[in-house]
Amino acid sequence: MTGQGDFELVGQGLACARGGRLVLDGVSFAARAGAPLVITGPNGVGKSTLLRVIAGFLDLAGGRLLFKAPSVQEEAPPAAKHIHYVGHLDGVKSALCVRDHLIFWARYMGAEPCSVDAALDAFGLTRLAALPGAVLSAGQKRRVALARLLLQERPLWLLDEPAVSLDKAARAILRRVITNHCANGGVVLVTSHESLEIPNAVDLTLSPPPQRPAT
Amino acid sequence: MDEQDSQRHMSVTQWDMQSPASSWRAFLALVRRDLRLATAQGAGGLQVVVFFAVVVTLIPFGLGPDLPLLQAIAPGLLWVALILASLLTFDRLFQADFEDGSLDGLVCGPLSLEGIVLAKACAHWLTNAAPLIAATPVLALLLNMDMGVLGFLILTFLVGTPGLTLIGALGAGLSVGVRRAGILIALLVMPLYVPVLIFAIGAIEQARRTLDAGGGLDLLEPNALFLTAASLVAGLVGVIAAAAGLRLHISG
Amino acid sequence: MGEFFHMGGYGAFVWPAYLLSAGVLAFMTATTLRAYNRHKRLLHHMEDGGPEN
Amino acid sequence: MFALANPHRFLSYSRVLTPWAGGLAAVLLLVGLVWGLAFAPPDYQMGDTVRIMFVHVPSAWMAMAAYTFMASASLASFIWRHSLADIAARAAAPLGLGFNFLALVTGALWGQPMWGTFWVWDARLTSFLVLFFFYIGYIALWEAIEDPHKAGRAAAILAIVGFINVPIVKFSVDWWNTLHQPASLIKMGAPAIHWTILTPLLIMVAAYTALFVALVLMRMRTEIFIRQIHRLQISTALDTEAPALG
Repeated sequence: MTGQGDFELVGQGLACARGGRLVLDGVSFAARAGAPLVITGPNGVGKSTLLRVIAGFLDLAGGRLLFKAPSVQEEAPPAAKHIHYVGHLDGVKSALCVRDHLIFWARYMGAEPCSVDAALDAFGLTRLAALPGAVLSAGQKRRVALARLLLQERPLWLLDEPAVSLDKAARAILRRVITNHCANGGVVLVTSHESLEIPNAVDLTLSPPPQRPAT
Repeated sequence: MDEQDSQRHMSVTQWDMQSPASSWRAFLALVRRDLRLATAQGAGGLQVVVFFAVVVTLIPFGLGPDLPLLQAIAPGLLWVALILASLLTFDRLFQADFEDGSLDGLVCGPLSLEGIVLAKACAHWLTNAAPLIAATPVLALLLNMDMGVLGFLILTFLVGTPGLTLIGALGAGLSVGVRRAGILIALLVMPLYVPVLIFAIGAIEQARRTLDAGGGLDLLEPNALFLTAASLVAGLVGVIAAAAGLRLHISG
Repeated sequence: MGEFFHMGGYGAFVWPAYLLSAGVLAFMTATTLRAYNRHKRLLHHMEDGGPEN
Repeated sequence: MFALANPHRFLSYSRVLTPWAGGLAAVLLLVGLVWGLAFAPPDYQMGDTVRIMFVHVPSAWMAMAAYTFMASASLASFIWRHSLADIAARAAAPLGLGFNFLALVTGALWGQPMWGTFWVWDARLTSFLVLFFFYIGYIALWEAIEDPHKAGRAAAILAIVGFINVPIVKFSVDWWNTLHQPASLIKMGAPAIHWTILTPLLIMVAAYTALFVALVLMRMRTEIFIRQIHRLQISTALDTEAPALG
């Protein structure tokens, strides 16, 4: 499937500072369609920071980030419209029911309302559609957060600890959704502590950067 | 959704995200969601109106039932009470979305940070300032306000509160992530509220004088113009600075 | 000298103003110096003695 | 690329500059005090209360000068992300607050004999009261946000917004003042100050400014130490974390 026309995210010597300290330094990788990149490393080494830099929340202190898409000639960092970012937090409102939740995100992102039912089915949330966020378990909230990925087709997925609090069945769903997205030529970056057994995944292990004088 | 067509290549999303249409749709979606959330949690607007009523009702007990005195200072009392009531409501404006992570999702959408601030400020205005303004006539009775002046007072509320709301959003944006930011926000916005308050009261006094002299309401007299200008400047500065504050905390 | 302290009848305002000014300026200087020395010692302490103690 | 070379350069410069500024301030204060209290003639109109001017005007001037210093440092820190400018703004704020407080109190003490009450809603005094609240808000924002870098940028935004607000407040307070008190009060600053009063006044202003410079430099050095301590604490936390995991 990995023809020349696929998406690819390349990071060259990425560096990022938070609170005046270099959290990332000299991080390089190439994430190609069909081969999810699983990012591992000890606590506080900057796994989440890397995803947030790619998503554009944090400024790059150094290095280059390029997102190659078939239709786009010149290489540029990924734009917000290319990205689905699911962070540690689920963003589930206790007062909204599951369906209203996804309806809002569909409307907000400009996706068709019909995608909501498909996303609910894919993550096995149809039975919970009418329940308010307050009564959901952590695993169910995580699935609601992940269901957002299917509302709109965006090539680059950035998933921060997606499998946290998911049970075996939900992990299987997550695996299937990721592999399906890759089969379609999408790029997936995942941070995770335990292995997710995603087929043909590529590993990237981050180590704490040597402390350059970032006084 | 796309199982049956696994050969289809995913292209860069066709629709242009930053087009006015999609941004406008996102803006409305966000305002509707915030309205839903505000009304879902026990009619948020009601608490604000109750506080407003408490402040205005306490004043005659403090100053005595001297109606002419109350009537003379009524506009000032109502304006200050409105400011106090609205100051209570800003600390949760961005905090809720920041804490549960949905702010990140919003930023990945078609709306710029300024758009997000404006949308949330609109929802906040509708759930807080609007009920306060609606409750004003009833409370004006307690202060024996003259109907003509009351009409003009409500006009100054309608012109002034957008600016006040956006300055409140500035205070909220700067103090996202701070525990119990309510007092801090009141402190941050106080110097910025002074001009709007001064021009509003000036406009009402002017209107009172022209009404007493039997003249019609002159909406273009200096006080009213300064009030409008101050509110617009406050709004503009508020949106830009609140977005800068959010950007700061998102990249924290 | 009495005349000097009397300040043409306004002694009750001139002297408090000066005393208060001296007090506040001294307070500002003192807090600045104290903070400076405390953190300077703490920093040297951390650099040489290591973080644990 | 991220090295902040200049804190080291700043530390060496300020090590020399601070004692000089402090010494100059002490000398000027002494001269100004003795001259103002003992030798300057009482004013024909205000009598000896004019001597309060020697402490009121310098503190009012310093409250505004410190504010301008703070706002420009904040602008520099916001535009060029120059963290030394952050530190300068943070160092100046409490001093500005102190001078502002002094300006208000000495202004009231000066006002009492002239206007019969300690506090008069005079346009200038009211503007200083608003500035006083701004200082408290600015410092409170610094203290409220833990991460010094984030706090610096948030405070910079507030200072810039505050700076835009100064002329608006000034105009609105003057407008409000003429609205409610048409009777014109004795203008605080006498139109033409005689040199016998002007010279000690200028000495005192210079003394306050020198003191401000000495204190702000000292506070900036302290702030740099605090940041280094903060960084040492984080890296020790991380070092003890990383090797444990191998």
